[in-house]
Amino acid sequence: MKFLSNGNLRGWLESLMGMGSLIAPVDLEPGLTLFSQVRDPGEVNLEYEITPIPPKDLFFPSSEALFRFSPSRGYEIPRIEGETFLLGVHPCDALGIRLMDFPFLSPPADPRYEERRRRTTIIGLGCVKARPECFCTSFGIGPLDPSNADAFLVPVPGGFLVEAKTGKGARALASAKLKEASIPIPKPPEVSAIDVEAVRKVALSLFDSPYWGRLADRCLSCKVCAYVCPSCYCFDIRDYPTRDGAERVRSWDSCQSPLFTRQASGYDPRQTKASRLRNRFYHKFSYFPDEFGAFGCTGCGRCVRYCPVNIDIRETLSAILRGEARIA
Amino acid sequence: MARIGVFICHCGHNIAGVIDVGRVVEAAKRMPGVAYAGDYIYCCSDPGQAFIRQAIKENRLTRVVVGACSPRMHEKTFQEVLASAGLNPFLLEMANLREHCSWVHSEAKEEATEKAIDLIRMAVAKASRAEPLFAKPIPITKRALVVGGGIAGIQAALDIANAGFEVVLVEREPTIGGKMAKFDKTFPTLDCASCILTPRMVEVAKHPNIRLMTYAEVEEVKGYAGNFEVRIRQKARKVDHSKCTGCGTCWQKCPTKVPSEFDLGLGKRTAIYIPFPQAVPPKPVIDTVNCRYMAYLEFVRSGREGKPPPQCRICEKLCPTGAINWDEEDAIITERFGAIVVATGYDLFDPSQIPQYGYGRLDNVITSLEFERILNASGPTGGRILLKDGREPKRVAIVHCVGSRDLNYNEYCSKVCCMYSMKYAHLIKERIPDAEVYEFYIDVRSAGKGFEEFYNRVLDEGVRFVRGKVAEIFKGKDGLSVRFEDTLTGGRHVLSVDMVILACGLVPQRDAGEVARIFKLSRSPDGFFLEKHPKLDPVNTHADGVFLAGACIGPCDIPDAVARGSAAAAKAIGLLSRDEILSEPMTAIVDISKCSGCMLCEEICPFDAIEPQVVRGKRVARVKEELCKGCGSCAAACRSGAINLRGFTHQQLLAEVEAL
Amino acid sequence: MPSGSDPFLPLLAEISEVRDLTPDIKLFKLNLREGRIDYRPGQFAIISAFGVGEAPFTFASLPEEGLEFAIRKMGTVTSALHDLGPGDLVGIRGPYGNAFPLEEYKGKDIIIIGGGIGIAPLRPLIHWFIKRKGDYGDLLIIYGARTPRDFAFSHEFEDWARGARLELAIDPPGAPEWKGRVALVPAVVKELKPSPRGSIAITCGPPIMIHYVIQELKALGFSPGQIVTTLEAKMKCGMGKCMRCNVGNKYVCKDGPVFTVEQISQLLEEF
Amino acid sequence: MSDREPRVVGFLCNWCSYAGADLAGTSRMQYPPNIRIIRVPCSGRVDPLLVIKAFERGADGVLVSGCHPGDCHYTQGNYYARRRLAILRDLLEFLGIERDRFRIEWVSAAEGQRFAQIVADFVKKLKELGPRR
Amino acid sequence: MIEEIRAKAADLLRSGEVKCFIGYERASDGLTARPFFAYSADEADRLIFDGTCVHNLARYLPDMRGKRVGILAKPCDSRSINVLIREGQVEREEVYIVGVVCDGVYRTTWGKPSRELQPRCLYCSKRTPVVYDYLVGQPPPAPESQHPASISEVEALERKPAAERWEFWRSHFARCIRCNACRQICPACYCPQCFSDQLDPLWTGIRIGLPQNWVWNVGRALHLAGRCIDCEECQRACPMGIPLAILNRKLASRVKELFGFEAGMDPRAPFPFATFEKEEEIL
Repeated sequence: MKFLSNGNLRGWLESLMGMGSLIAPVDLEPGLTLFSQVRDPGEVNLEYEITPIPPKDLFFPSSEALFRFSPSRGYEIPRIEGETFLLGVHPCDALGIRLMDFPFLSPPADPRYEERRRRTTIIGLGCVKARPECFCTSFGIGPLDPSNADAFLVPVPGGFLVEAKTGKGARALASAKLKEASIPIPKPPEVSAIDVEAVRKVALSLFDSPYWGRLADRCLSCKVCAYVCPSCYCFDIRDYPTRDGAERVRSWDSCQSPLFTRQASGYDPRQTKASRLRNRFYHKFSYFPDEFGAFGCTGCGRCVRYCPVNIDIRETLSAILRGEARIA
Repeated sequence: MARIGVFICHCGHNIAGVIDVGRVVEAAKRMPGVAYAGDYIYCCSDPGQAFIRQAIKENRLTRVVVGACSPRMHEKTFQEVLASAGLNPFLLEMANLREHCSWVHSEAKEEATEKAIDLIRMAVAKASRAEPLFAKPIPITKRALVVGGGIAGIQAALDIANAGFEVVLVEREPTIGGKMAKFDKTFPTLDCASCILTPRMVEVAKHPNIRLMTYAEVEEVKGYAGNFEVRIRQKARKVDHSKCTGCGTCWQKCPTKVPSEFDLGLGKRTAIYIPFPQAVPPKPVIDTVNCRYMAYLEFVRSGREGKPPPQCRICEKLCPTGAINWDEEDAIITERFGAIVVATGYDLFDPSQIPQYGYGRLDNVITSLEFERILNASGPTGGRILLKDGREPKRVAIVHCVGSRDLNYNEYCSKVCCMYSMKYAHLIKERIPDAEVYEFYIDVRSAGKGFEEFYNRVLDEGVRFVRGKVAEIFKGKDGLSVRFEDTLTGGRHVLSVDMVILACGLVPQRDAGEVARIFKLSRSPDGFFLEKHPKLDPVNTHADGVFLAGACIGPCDIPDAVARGSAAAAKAIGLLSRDEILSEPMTAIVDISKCSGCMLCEEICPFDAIEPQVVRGKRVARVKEELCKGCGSCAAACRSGAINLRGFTHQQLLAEVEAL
Repeated sequence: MPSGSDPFLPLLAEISEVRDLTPDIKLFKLNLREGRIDYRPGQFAIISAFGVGEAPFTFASLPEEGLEFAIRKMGTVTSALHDLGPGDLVGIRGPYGNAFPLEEYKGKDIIIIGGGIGIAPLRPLIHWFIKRKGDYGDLLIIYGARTPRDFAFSHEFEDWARGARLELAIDPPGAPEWKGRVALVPAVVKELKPSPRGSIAITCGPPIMIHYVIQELKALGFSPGQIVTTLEAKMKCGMGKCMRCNVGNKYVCKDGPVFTVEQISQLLEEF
Repeated sequence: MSDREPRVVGFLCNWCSYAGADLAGTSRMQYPPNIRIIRVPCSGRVDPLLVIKAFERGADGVLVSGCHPGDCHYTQGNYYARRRLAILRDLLEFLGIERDRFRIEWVSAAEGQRFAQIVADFVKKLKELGPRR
Repeated sequence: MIEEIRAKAADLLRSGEVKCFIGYERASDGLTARPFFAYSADEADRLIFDGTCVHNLARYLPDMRGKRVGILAKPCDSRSINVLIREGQVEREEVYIVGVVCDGVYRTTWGKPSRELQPRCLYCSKRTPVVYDYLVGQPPPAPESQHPASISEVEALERKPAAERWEFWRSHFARCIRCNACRQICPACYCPQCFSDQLDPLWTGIRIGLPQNWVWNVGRALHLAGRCIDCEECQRACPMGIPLAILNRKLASRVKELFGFEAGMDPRAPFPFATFEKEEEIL
């Protein structure tokens, strides 16, 4: 591991900005940090706690035009250009991007996602503090886990310990003024883990438990949990008419929305809040693992933190483990 | 994704002289959904219509946009073209390239052409979202209600009844006859008013198709053209008219005398009374306020102390048929009608509003209607023209335009005052040959059959016409003094007279506002009821199925009132002759899957056309299409867009906005 | 088609023919402008009305018959499609989903049970079985609609009746001109009592009809493996990516839409 | 229209204001060509969302015009419109759309001259305000 | 206070008068509160009430239609209940309202409680619920307002030039992710299908970003005019920190100025947009 001093950070960021666009945590309002295009390296906040939106929208934008079509000109497909450096990604969010790869890159791959992914270098950032909602260690990662990033930074006094994990990462670090590290890797903060494998084993037996109905009582059917989730990827596709044709748009959607599965006939197989809430949970802890061999959750805790009515996914996991969900 | 045809009309040079039609056509061809675009010199002409029809067929068009004049001009024309080509007429959209573009931007041809392209694009967008609309047939109730038993209402009732339809004639006074029954003679023919009116009144009473409801008032009207549901209050008469023979014993013997409304307080009537000898029905009512026995009952009921009034009950004792019924109360009757004629008449302008004329303060300053009673043989003076002290007047001033043609009161001309004033002059001259009569006028308006001739006749009779407004009437040394300005000679003068007749204008009935509310009528700024169109639809109203007759529309004379009565009757007969009517196709419609049942629409609807219903356990709104007039206030108020307006849907209007 | 690599890009197709099947169902025949679509009965495609959107439709034809879809006017996309006519352009991508395992059915008696627009995915099967009569046992077709006018493909009934036993029923009653059976489809199944021995029952229709048809078939002794249906679900991508059509861990668009009742009974949720 | 010319959307009720605009036409009164008129049955039909959409689509100004209060063809539609649009205008102003960009006018079928004048004034005012951001 | 609420809820549940009692319990952080649905007298023991009980529970009543439920109502919640009754979304007889006298609630986010009052409580004029069947706590003497009413954030924004206001809202709305939390948590948002979810007509459609977000947020605010009771839940629920309450408050104050109407105070008062005065100077 090498050392990047705080003093040399700016120069490195400037050189990254010279190579492409730099996306990093930026404070937009007091208490609100978001991954944003950096205009001045001084904006970058690498001590940020959390962003409400994970960096998934860099690859899977909240909205994008799939194509435009007109009978006279045929298809026009928006081009994806340039190179992007995504800096300051915590291990949970780096895992989130890895999880997103499963649906979008498995055949038939989504060429937009693939192209953006190819053009982006992910520079991870270790967590020196844990938040009360963190449970990333449940998913085989930890606060200082560099996996799923091309390069990784660990904050230490005076700067960062720096490591390239891939060729892309090495290229991004090439312009950084690095010193040999004499500082040991700090001890990661405590993050409690939940035995999600054990949950997965028993979960399906609780499919018809009244627990889901009780939990759903207070659910609002908003889409906060899905939109702040690094691994939720439901989407919708619709056309917008243009002057001489159509633009087909893909946008984020969520299985929590009351209209999500409603058919044109009015029939809706997931009419109740409980069935929708249950679907989200099982998708993450049963269906997604069945399909892709990994849990659809990173333990970032965003859904816990941002749910307006405190539907805490960890409580559900514990309830299943403790068998409470069976009776509740 | 309809197949839209666009037709641009040159309108000769009107459009093509400003707008580059060729460019508009080319632009239209590139608009989404447009399968055909072409132009024609006059689209509304027969060959133009044929051209459109042919293009519809050849190009299998499913929607049509015509860029031409205002839809208010030719929408119907082109709708019929669509219908004749087998398309629903509501699949037409017009772009107003003439009134809203070429005519108003004739100096900016380039911009006008660009604007025309935009207007076509908006119309194309709207047309692409147009849906076929259909009018629904609604069966009708073949009965008519006529409200008001004056000459207009009488005429309307008779005409409708003679056409074979059942009529209910509602009159709030105890008799029909209205104002005309109070008149002595009619101008200019000098017929005796009652002589010509009474047979008509009797005819009404006897007509097998007419049910007369006097002393009754309409309280509520629900429903819609073809199917009104009307609540009528029959006021308590305390006399059982089915038993009463109208023998007259009761009103001859009744000891209570009170001022007669019919004689405008100049004469007296009894507490049990008929308003005048020729009243129809010729059966009395009891005035419960002034009847002694009613006063006695009221005293007993109130539990007050002291000596009760006498019980009287003379009428009851004398009535040979036992028709007096003290227990009778107001009765509410609900009836269904297909058509309604409103003939509620007018009021006389109240001249006490003009204090300088001294009406109510000075003796022998009287209104025209009071003078009619004085002239009338059955009136308070037995037809003799007398001053308050019983003398005959020798000098009489008639003041025209009292409350009319006066910006302080009513700007309009009351139309009849000139003529009746001259009628008065003639009658005064006839009955008091040596009397001097002065007519103070602004202009003499004598347009009408035989009117000018009558004016000349009165001039020949020596009536003095003074052009000028009367400034003041005051008590002079000897009788009354009239201060006036003679605008022909320019001088200010004072004239001594014995009597002043104020030729009062005609104003809406005092309760016209309430009547308008009940029948959902509009009123013009002068307060009279508003016709659907003052020229072309003078007896229809915006409330479909409600027609107007007589002076409730505005001042008119007797022949006008009769003509209006017949006209309204013709409209009502026209409606009742049909087995069904077609509903308005552009009505509101509820998508119950989007409706939250908040019923904001119900609160807003000006026509009570929305009501709640329960569908699969859920409360949602329902539009009563027969009542909906298609204003769309509900659609604009509905947050979830569950209510839409056919013909102007959210989709269509938004498409127009988006096309900008 | 710019490149074959973008699974979201529909192929362009022209409507070559539109036929009114019922007051609200039309049959569309498409001609691809480019590329090809090789499908099997049971599969579906996603059709675009450009400017309005996409919706999934099962092929209503056999591959050798071209590309035909029976579309009922239901929502915005189907309404837009109903406005189109010959020569108009649509987009089509697919085929998606599994198909009926027709080889497995060889030698068996076939019972086809359809309701309303649910006949659309069954029509290619009817054509298939009639054409290959020798390979299969008896063919019984039970088809129900609300009114006589609501039978799609009534112009083919004569052909069907020549190759199969065709039993029609309407419900509710109230069509005086209708001389046939007035009954709900499950009641017809109950009445006709098809034998489960060596049979396969294939049903499609409104969810509530399928539910009761399955009940009746089971009562007649059909095993869940002998009953086949196609599931309907709201779909957007057709590729198992948008997460809309899953029933438990199965995607109707990838793993279905054709399922045996045995497979469905292992699914977790209502569908 | 060039980019600098203000774009105006006018929602006109069929019975009074649209007829007023027709009269302006029949009387050959000239006014700036910046306005695009959308015919509605009544000013009460104007869903505030339509006005919002018009601004979203880049209108520099929006005019809603109906019958004078008391003269509504449907007796009450313009009274409801007045309340709805009043609050909408306050909201838009608060959102940074200048008050002068949203005009609510009562124009009768006889007021062709007035209609032309209103459009002319409106366009002039919008030119002073400059294009919307 | 908490004991009284628990006892009352337990009574109602035990007697069968209600099937469910909607109140608050401690959230999973052990510090803040969350809505709680008690179905038995035993469960009533989990009920709490304090300054962390920010949620407007009236939001849940339309979900419960057809069932008799009990609900704990702060003054603001009680105004929402009135709005829902007025708009036919709640049957008064179906709801047993346990009103609670309120001293204001705190700005809390999960895991981060505070003792700072929410801005809405500074503007609130009611400490006693406007409708209830049973009242917990002592009603304070009139006037109830504990803080001088002011709408300072609104006024501050009003004083800025239009261009700055435009930029202010544009930057906020640009961030909106259309998660619909503001709408789903709002007790006045109960439409079966929101205009913004409709695809025909396409008011906003599915696209997330300006200008669709602008239409959504403006439309949302407008639909709340005369109906918002300023519970500020939309703003609290917004993960992107958009100051929605300012917008609502601005409209509420205008509705009061123009029409003298305050939402939820009187379920019988005519809704200001469903009535009119023939002569009124409001434009």
